[in-house]
Amino acid sequence: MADAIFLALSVITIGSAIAALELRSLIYGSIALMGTLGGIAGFFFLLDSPFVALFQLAVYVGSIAVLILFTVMLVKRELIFKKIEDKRRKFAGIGLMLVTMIALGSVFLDSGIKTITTDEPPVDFRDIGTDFVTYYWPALILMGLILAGSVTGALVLAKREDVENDQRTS
Amino acid sequence: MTAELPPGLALQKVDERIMTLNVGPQHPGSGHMRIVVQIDGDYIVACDPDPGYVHRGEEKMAEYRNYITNIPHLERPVIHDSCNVLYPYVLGVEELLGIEVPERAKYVRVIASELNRCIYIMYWLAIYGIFLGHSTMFMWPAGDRELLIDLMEKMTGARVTHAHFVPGGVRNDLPPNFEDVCLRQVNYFEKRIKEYAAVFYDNPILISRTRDTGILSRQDAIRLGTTGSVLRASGVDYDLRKKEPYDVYDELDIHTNVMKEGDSYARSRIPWLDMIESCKIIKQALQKMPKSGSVRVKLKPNPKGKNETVYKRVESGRGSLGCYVVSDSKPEPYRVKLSVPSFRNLIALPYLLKGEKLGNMPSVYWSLNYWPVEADR
Amino acid sequence: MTNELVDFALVSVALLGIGIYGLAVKRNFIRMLFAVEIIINAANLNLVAFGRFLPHSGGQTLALFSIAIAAAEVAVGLSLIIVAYRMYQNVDIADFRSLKG
Amino acid sequence: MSSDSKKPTPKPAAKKPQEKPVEIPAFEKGISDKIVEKFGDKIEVAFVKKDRVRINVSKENVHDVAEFIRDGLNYDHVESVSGVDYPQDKEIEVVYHIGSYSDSSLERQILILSTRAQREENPIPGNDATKLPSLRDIFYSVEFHEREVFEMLGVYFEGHPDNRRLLLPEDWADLPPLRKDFAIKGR
Amino acid sequence: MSVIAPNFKLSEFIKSLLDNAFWGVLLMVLVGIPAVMMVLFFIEMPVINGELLTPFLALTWLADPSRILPVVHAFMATDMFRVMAFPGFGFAALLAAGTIFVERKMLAKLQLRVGPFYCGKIEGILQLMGDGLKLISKEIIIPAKADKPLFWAAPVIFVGAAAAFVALIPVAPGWVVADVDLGLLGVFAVIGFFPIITILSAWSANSKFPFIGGIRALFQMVSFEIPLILSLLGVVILTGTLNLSEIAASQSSFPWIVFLPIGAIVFFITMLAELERIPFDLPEAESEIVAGWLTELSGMMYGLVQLGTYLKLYAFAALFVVLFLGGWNGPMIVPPFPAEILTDGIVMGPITAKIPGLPLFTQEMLNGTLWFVLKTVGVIFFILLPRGVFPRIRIDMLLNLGWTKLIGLAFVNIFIALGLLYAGVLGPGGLQ
Amino acid sequence: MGTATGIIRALNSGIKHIATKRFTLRYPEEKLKFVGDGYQFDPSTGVGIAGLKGRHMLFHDHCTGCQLCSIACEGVAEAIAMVKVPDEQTQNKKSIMPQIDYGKCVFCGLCVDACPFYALYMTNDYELSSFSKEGLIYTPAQLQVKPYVAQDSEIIISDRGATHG
Repeated sequence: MADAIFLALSVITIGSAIAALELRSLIYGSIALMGTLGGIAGFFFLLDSPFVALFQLAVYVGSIAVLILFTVMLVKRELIFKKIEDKRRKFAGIGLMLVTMIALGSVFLDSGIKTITTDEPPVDFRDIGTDFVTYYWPALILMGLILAGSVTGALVLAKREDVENDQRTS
Repeated sequence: MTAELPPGLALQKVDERIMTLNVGPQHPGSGHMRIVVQIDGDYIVACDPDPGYVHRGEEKMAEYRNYITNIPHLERPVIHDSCNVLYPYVLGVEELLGIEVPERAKYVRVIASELNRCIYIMYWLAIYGIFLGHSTMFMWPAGDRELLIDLMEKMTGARVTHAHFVPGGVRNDLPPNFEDVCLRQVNYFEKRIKEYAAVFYDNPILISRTRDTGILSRQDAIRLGTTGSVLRASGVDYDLRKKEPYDVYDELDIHTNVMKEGDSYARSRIPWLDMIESCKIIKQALQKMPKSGSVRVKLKPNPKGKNETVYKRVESGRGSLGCYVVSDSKPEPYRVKLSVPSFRNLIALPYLLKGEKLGNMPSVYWSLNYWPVEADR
Repeated sequence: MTNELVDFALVSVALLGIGIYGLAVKRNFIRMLFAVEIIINAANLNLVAFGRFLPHSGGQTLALFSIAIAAAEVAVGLSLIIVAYRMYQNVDIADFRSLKG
Repeated sequence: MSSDSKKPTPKPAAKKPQEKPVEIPAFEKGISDKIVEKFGDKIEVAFVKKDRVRINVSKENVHDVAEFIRDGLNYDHVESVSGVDYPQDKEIEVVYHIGSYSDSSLERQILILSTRAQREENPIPGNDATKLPSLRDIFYSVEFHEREVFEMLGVYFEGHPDNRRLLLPEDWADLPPLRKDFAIKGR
Repeated sequence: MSVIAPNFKLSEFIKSLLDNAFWGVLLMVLVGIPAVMMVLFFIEMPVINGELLTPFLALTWLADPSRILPVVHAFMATDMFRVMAFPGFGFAALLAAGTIFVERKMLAKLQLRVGPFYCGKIEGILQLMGDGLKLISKEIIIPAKADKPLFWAAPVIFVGAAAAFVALIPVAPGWVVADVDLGLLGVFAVIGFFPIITILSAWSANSKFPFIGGIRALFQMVSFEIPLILSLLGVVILTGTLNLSEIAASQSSFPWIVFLPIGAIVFFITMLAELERIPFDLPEAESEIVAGWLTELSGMMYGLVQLGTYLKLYAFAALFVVLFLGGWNGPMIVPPFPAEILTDGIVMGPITAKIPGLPLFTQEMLNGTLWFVLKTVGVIFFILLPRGVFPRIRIDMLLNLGWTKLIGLAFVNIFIALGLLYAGVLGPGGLQ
Repeated sequence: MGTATGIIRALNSGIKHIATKRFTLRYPEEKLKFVGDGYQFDPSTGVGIAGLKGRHMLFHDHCTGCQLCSIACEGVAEAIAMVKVPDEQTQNKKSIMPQIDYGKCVFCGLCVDACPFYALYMTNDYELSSFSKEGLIYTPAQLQVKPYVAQDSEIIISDRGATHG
């Protein structure tokens, strides 16, 4: 049963990843990106890590997708539907993609991981919490600082010099 | 002005960031007018009021009818305040025709006028409530208004367009037992409107929403020639019932409500205080009124006015309402001009809205005590 | 677990390839951000998959870190896009040449 | 240009003070005296009644007189601007009702300032000789009133910053409707 | 050109009825019954009383009331029943419909008017049905330049997301559609979907007022998600679990509102904002931006959004009950069932009535459901009440409230929870 | 905390009003009571006595066909037309009487004021709707009928609020 779900998820994920890059409308591209992110969350469920999966949903779909949609909607309407690319670069890109995929894929298939399966019980999400506050606590604090800094930086960057209040007529 | 484009059609070129919103005429927050609002983000950068959707040419119509038949249509601009709209015209015609009004009729006029003021303000308050998203404040005034409409119906026979004032007095006498019914209902009405404080006027959300928005300073209120509650909210103590008493207002004890702030909250609170004041005036007038006597001087058919001009004004529900009548010794007036308070207050709208947030637009707009139909006439 | 590790690894390779293609070909700033997101997610998938099959809690922990950092990266990237868009009224990176230097 | 204070027949209140020797209120008389003292025969006091003083001015002087009314007499706002059409005189009268909020002695007073503009038979609003100086720079509150007079009677106010239509529809192509030769249908 | 309704003719009316009946029977015989049989052929039919339930058998049993009972039993044990009927969609929709009715009548009472009165004879209880019929029969108008797929999809996805939210709510012990170990995190994930649906719907209408409304909804939802999540952390700290059923079960002696009143208040306010209820109904502020992001929706699309909104309202109220008010916990008020009722049925003289559902509905479950519904209705009352009392607030005041005051209060709440935990008063698993 | 007390006061006021009586006139079932049966004219003072300005009532034995009501209406609504009536009246030589079009009438009552012979009154019959425009035109014969309207509801004010009873 898991195989069918796995196949469906891979098709959704990869298909919507391609769609996200190739669809003409940026809005639909963003929606397809949400599909990719949701598909990845599905993979996480398959991998018995629901905590990461729900976190992925909450963070990516709940906030990042909103941010992206919001930015896209700020852009002029004709730019949303404009597709900018040139042919030669496209062929080069496809070549690069194929090279990467074939090389890495063959390495994976050739290596020993092909046979790895496991019957061990999945990691409990409480262990992750314990990890966070014991072993990784400096990293956690650092991450918090980075998040705060980046959000502040983003706000400072995106803040526009407001319309000065020369409102009142004289 | 360019000769090619008719005035009013010239389009301004605007920044791309600026979005033009047509608030009205089919918009829940505009009334019978259009406000062209240009917003930058959430801030209004420019505002152009465009009245005229309900222009009926009352002034032109008045030139074709004689002094008496002008009455039913001249009260149409504000049907909720119809007695007060008619009042200056009637006073002016009385001066032109040289009529002295009986004492009882003057009191009846004052009672009718104050009742009508309350009816108008209740309607205004209902719409102000719904503009602020307060549905209860729509329903309560709309319901309690019924008490006074019932009184007016007993008094004049009609619910809104009374056609009650005529040159020479009022149309008909008070019905028997009216004083008791009026006192009872006005007392209950006063108790009801004092209950609005807890839900509406002392509500912290309303206060924080309307305080310090759309501030009209004292100098500006005078300079822009605003009137009525807008003027009194800016700290100018000016009420025609006190300053230029007509009929019997000089015999009544009237207190003028003045607030210093000049913001939307003050502008919206003043009419409510006025209503409480009106209730007191009605009670006083009921007490002082002669218990019997004539209420109307019989006129000749088709009276002709003196060759004169008169300008009379009264304090209506929205402010000073003037009527300029030019007579040329014919049965019809040569020209009737209504100087209506809504039109005079409208000038403050673009001034107040500039730099305001879009969310403040309805509250500032409606706090001007503005009635679009009256401004269009 | 009926699925094998290599399946997940292959999916992640495919996503990585698509992301690289997008980065190489697209000139629209926002689309390039999409491509970066896809690559980051491919990496996350690998992290969790290997963590599941070892099994070790470190995989999920690292994935969580990565997701959080990605959120920060997207926020900064989008604000950069907004700034650049405001300056050039375009999303084509070819127009952003004068940013160089 | 025939709009000097030589008023033809239907000038209503001109003979009123003479025919009825009622006592002229002192305070109002003081106001009119001040204006007469300042401008002499450039103006004409049409009547002085209780609370109302009416002054007729030619259109060349209306700006100066209005300025004096604001600065010298403490009137501060215009309540109403009415246009009256007199086709038989070929003139359009524009009447300003000026009041005061800030001076407590003037609160019940209305100063009526009237001026006359030349009237044309075939008006092209804004482009013909029917023009008056705008008082908007003196009394800000005339802004919408003058716009209304412009569309209703075709009197163009020179110096008004925003002389657009206000009430009438944008595609109104008939006569200005408050002129006497614009007749209501069926009447 | 206006169309005047033609005069009514009885003969044409009867003819149209006959036509409809003819085509209906024809289509059912030619298409409907074969399709049903084909579908039934592929479905795994349950074994009842040792007999495989074939379509033929099922149809025979449908005609025999005494044999339906096992079918009902079998159906009530399925997941389908849970999703569609009891803790899931049907139950929530019923409560949502009740909410709409109560809202109308209560508001009418508060505003000194009558409210729905004539439809349904008794105080207008059928008004909602009438409104639904009206919405269904209305034409769906789509703006000419709208983005059609998104415009169509948004209301449906909105209802779907609301239903997913409902699925996470435990109603009685063991009665929950999706008993996820990380239920609360799931709630956060689901809540995150609503702003996206809103902004997509608003953008796709290609009109100014919906877009402004959508942007406002986005601001409001995103900025209030943070205090929402933070205010719930206190409960999570004290219970030590994210499973909603466990959180509800942990409050058997004290509801958490006793210890975390600040968290409850913050959650209640953020809940109002997430639900776009007055005083936070800025996205639909009709006096400023006609109807916000709902401006261009018409007919049943609007109806679907309203359905989703009220489902969401129920779900949030239920979440408040589960987290702060003790969920289904309460004194036993349902009398226990004697054993013979389950086996023999109720004997009333000569008549014996067998209640089909009873073996499934235990006493605990009925009692829990009763308490849950009572508490939820109470919370819904307090959600509805501000609509009659408060005006709408402004967007900058709203954002200010969310980002400064509520987040600060939520942190205070977290520190209270931590203090209780470290002082040893309370700990994971409830009162110790 | 002024804000908190204000909010609690508002909520309290709202909850209190749930127990207040409803103030709604359920119109087709209840009808508000009015003074008298219409607008009566007092010949001695020339002043109307209050009543409702509803549809008119014409006294055929008073009407002289002088057309004053029609002239009064000319500037207002032009709703009154003088029509021939078949019955012979001594005071009405021309046999013309007013016919009123309620599609145009604005119920101002000027015609009642204008009538020097007190033949035209207004009554409290305000339910004048009709399915056709012709149905709104009332002939002198129709105007003669004295209306009967069941109006009995009055505003009752008690401690728990006002109602229509």
